[in-house]
Amino acid sequence: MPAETKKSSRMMTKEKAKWIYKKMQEIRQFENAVHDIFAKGEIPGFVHLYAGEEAVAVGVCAHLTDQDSITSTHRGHGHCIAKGCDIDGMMAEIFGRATGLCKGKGGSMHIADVSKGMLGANGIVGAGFPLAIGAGMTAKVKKTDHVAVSFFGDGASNHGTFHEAINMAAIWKLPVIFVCENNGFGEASTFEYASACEHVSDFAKAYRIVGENVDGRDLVAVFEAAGRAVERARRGEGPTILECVTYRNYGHFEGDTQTYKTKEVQEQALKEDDAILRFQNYALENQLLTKEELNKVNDDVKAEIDHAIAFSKDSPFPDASQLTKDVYVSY
Amino acid sequence: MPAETKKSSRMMTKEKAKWIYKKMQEIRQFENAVHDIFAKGEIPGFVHLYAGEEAVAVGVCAHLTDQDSITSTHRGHGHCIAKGCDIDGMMAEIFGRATGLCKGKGGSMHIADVSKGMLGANGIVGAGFPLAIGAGMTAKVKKTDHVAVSFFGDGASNHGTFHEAINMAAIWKLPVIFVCENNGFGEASTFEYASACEHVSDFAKAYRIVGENVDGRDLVAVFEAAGRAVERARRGEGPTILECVTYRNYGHFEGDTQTYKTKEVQEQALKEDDAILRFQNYALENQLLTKEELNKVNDDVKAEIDHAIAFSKDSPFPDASQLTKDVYVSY
Amino acid sequence: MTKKMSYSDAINDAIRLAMHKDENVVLIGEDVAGGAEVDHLQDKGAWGGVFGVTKGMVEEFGRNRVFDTPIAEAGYMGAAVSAAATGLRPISELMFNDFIGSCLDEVMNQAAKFRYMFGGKARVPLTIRTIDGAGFNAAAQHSQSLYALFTHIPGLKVAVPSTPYDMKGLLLSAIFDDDPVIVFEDKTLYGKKGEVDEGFYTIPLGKAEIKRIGKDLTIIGIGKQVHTALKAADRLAEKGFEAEVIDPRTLSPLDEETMIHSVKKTGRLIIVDEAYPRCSAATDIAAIVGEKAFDYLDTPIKRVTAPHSPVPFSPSLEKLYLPSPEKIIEAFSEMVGEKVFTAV
Amino acid sequence: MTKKMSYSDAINDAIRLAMHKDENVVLIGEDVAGGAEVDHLQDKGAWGGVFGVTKGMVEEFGRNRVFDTPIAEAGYMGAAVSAAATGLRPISELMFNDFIGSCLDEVMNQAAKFRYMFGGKARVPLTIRTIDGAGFNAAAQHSQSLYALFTHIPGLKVAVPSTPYDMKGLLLSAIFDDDPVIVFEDKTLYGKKGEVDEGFYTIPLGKAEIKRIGKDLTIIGIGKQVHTALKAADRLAEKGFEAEVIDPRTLSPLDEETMIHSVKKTGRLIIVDEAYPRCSAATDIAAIVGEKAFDYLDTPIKRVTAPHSPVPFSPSLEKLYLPSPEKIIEAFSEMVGEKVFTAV
Ligand SMILES: Cc1ncc(C[n+]2csc(CCOP(=O)(O)OP(=O)(O)O)c2C)c(N)n1
Ligand SMILES: Cc1ncc(C[n+]2csc(CCOP(=O)(O)OP(=O)(O)O)c2C)c(N)n1
Ligand SMILES: [Mg+2]
Ligand SMILES: [Mg+2]
Repeated sequence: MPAETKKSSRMMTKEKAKWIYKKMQEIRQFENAVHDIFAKGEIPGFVHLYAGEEAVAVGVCAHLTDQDSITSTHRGHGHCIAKGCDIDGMMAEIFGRATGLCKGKGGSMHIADVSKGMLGANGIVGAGFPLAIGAGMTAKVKKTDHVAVSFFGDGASNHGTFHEAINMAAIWKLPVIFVCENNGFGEASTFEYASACEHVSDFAKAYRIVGENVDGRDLVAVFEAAGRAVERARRGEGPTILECVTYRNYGHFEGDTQTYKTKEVQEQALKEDDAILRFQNYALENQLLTKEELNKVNDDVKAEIDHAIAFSKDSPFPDASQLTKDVYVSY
Repeated sequence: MPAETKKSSRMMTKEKAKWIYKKMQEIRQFENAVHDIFAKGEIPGFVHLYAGEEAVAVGVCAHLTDQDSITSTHRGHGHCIAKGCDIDGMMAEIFGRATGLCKGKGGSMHIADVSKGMLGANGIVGAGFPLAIGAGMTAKVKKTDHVAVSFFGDGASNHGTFHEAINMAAIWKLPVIFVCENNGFGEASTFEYASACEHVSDFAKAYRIVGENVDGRDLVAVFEAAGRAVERARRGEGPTILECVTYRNYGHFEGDTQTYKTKEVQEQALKEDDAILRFQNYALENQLLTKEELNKVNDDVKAEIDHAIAFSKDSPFPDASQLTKDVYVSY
Repeated sequence: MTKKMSYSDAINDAIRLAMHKDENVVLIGEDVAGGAEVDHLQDKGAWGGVFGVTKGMVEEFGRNRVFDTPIAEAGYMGAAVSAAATGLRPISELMFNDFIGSCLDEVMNQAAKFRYMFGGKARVPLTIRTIDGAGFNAAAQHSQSLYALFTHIPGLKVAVPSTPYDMKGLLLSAIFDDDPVIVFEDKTLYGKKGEVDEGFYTIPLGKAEIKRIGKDLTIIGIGKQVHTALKAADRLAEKGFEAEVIDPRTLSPLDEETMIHSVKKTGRLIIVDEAYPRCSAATDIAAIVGEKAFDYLDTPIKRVTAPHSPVPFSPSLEKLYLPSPEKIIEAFSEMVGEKVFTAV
Repeated sequence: MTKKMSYSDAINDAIRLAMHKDENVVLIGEDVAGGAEVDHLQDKGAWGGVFGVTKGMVEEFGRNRVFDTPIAEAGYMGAAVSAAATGLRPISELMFNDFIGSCLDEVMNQAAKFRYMFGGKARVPLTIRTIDGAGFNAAAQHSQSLYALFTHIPGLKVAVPSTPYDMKGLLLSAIFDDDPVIVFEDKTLYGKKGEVDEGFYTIPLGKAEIKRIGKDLTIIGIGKQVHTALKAADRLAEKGFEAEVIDPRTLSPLDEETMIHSVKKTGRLIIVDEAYPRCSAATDIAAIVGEKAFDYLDTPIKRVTAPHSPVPFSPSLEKLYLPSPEKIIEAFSEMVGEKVFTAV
């Protein structure tokens, strides 16, 4: 989607709806595929899947251009896709291949594409907040209207960097949006246990900035709230905390049996509450997309993901010369 | 003052008023003396003086026993005195002598007396918050009714550890009181500039704990609010943020010319707003102390401080054997 | 009585024994139990740590001694420091040693310095358990071996156990030591099994162990690299060279004597360390032994370490990144001036 | 054209030149200006840093390029990292290197690893200025010299300038380098004066300097200990021994060649480092030179360092804590097997 379309309008046009639906499908199918392949033992390392939370990344990134920055988390695949990272390159990265977005050196937890404004998945909880501030400072110093979004989990909001960053964004009126993906858990600990606050967005009041709490599986709610936040940021009105209540379909990492969730909760989430299902219904009801269009997207995406997998498997592993390359620019 | 008196009552008795006035005088005269001696070049290192903020340390510590813990800051002399540290030992420590509370190894920024529940002045801004939590955990695990107080500055409230600690105290209902000494400045930066919040105590609401903001130069206001907070903590009702708005009489450190304050503000503070003056008036008006009693305290304290200085100057510096002692308990 | 158990079970065993022995021992960390306040998990944990190492502690000791913390390393580590200073004997888990960036102050400026700064009038009986090591394809932020950073800092003790037996004994020493000790658990060793004494025993902090006796070469391995050293020694033996393999077991304090004694005998030293090569345990030991056994060294001390580079994700690169028996043999070949093995 | 200026003025000069040269250079740190939003200080700073080193920058470049930050090291350091990755060239001040405990993650896991983890597709042109050094009676939490921690970490560069001339040239190199560089400013050197070239010049990162030529002994001094080494060399000269004094100037990259070359000539090496002794720059250099100049060494390499202890507050102890010419001479006496001087 052209940059100007994204930037100039908060309207849910047909074109935007199609882009949104495609991105959501890409994320879902990408993650489902990774889940299956990981189970077969073909993917190395730790993998944290984003399936279930698509509406957040997509609803927010629908307002961003390549010049806008995002910071991400250990659960970063969804943010990458929504921000426009190449899917072949992402999959190959997760497979540890030389053709990966990071030449296989980063892996799932470190996929990045700075040229797309995607400043990296991050293995360190809480690391993304200050990084978003830096992108906001660049915008401020250079007097552009670029914004920065920090995606983070409910668990991460207990890390001190959350507050350090919000405060800096607030005092300097930086164009930063703090998007909380509150999936109710940080690993095996519930939000209710680990966080004293009722809502993560409640902190906005103390910092005298705007805070919103929305249903994070309602694409439209996220899209609209994010649109308002991005507009305020571009106008120089400072940061926003946007909390999106959502659900992760899989375990914390691949291999987690989720004994801390009940069966009922798990089943319910995968049915009527599902973000993609709900957006399909919305798009159909509002005549933004037809059943055929939806099906075509599904099929196109399937082909895309299949391609990414084949591409990855066919790709070579990085060779020895790469081991000590890229440690420094200069030598 | 006997432990039970402190613990059992929030009443401002004559006995308590006398203890309070004496501690306030001790702090003021101690700091004024250090200021003068530092100017003569007789004290090594960095020194941060507490003069002007006496009502906070004293108003809070009036409710604490030796079994209760406090954590302090770089500006720690006042907390030490209020918590009952030996004044000769403190002064000798600041002079770097072997007779110092820490054998001269710690200095102004690290005076401590764990036996009095004084867990150390601290050269690291923000370090005290988590330390207070630890003392609170000990109380919780051992099921005592001891409390822990974390004294901190307005500047420190922008450090991430503030939030990490409050959240932990809140979810575990720990007996911890966060006492902000808001003197309007962190070094040469104003609170208004560096902090997005209006009041530091505003965060209490988001954490669903009690927050109060009081005039920190009004001893009685501090004393009463702290009494409530300590009682709640002892009853197992969790943490409090108590913000005390105050003023530091001297620069950030000795040598700071305070160009960031106007003359008017400085003069005003030292006159009618002064905490000691105000408590004198209060004590006289309420017939808690007579003029003669006040004068006697002043004189007694002067003798005490003179003694501490003489004691320090007469004390030897630590000898070479101390250099590598106390690195470990075991060897 | 001994029993075969895994490195991970040895840790679990040590913690359980310690918590039985002293009610002041408490566990603190992220999901060390898991599932706090989840209805059906009140009296049991969901995870027992991210690798299940502390499984069963909640069941046995309850949630008043097993604290699941928020994701706030500075917060809970600082809390552990002063809990230790005020009467508990906490075991604080830093899930991965790579996360020390969030709480170095609490370890370096508080735990390590309290006693000295306070003139000997405080003690901080804190144990930090943390996971290190590459070889798990966990990439640059979850694969580091950062024990050198801690060894640098006076006031801390540093243990790097390589076997289940050593782990249990060193961890128990750490827990009952009155100084702060950090114990490194190599994630790739968790499943490794070995004979472990049942019941309570300790291994002194500061005592190396000779894991293999030899006369031609000394190999010092750090943590899991002891095993790489032993493999190399086996292969050297096939060619008639007997390598002595030493496991320092703790880096701080460091048992210089055992190492120097060995080198005086063999005249040759290779140090195997998977950590970064600069200002490392490997250079540290090389400097110390190089000074004190100077007259006995036939050849320069060699170090087989990671390159000066972050840990790569891809399995193909991570394999090249780590020390290997081949690299050790290669170093030895250089020392003796002949190709003992054709490089594999 | 040269000019006599202090170490502190050399820093100020370098920053001013850099900010003139490139409008992407910004200053970030606590009170690097001071007095932000105070009415009468809008266009000028209150402090210019805690030692006045960055005085005048606000006046010249305005508050949109000089950021006074809240006391939030992780926050502003992380911001500086990504400001660098997104187009600025920030100079971020960590007031005292001892505060790294609050922001190690941003330096170690973010700044240092971005480029590698992202497959070479990012650059982080960040300069961190920080203050180290004992001798100021600033006690255990404000007197450390922690450059070893940073030298350990691949992806960072580490400079330890010892003179005003070196400071200016190295700092300018750091600022315009496309990798993260940390520059250590010894607080006791701020007032020290020396000749400095006017105008813009750089000193390459990774190039040592021979500060004194000699043939009997090589002394490598780290940071301000170069001066201790020079003093010792003067006194040795009185007794007829000519010491060569080398200042590595950067610890990462390290100019091994210059050091090894010198030792090959002199056959003796003393390393003087006021930092903690374990896993330090001193042991690092000893290990490297010990390996590569093995055949040329007449005696074991000696290290003159701090003891394995926090920095004491009391002046009487701090004096004993630091390296001194006497200690260097003592070490040399041991090397040559005679008391060259009676210990002072
Ligand atoms: C500093 C740090 N501490 C702990 C971890 C381990 N860890 C990885 S993900 C995670 C939970 C994060 O929870 P949340 O922020 O809610 O994100 P979610 O996984 O739910 O998306 C934890 C504790 C880490 N990677 N970094
Ligand atoms: C982690 C850390 N950052 C910065 C400093 C330097 N510093 C010492 S005191 C201070 C200001 C503290 O302000 P505040 O908390 O308001 O306390 P006050 O000095 O006003 O009592 C700063 C920035 C420090 N000691 N530690
Ligand atoms: Mg979550
Ligand atoms: Mg203040």
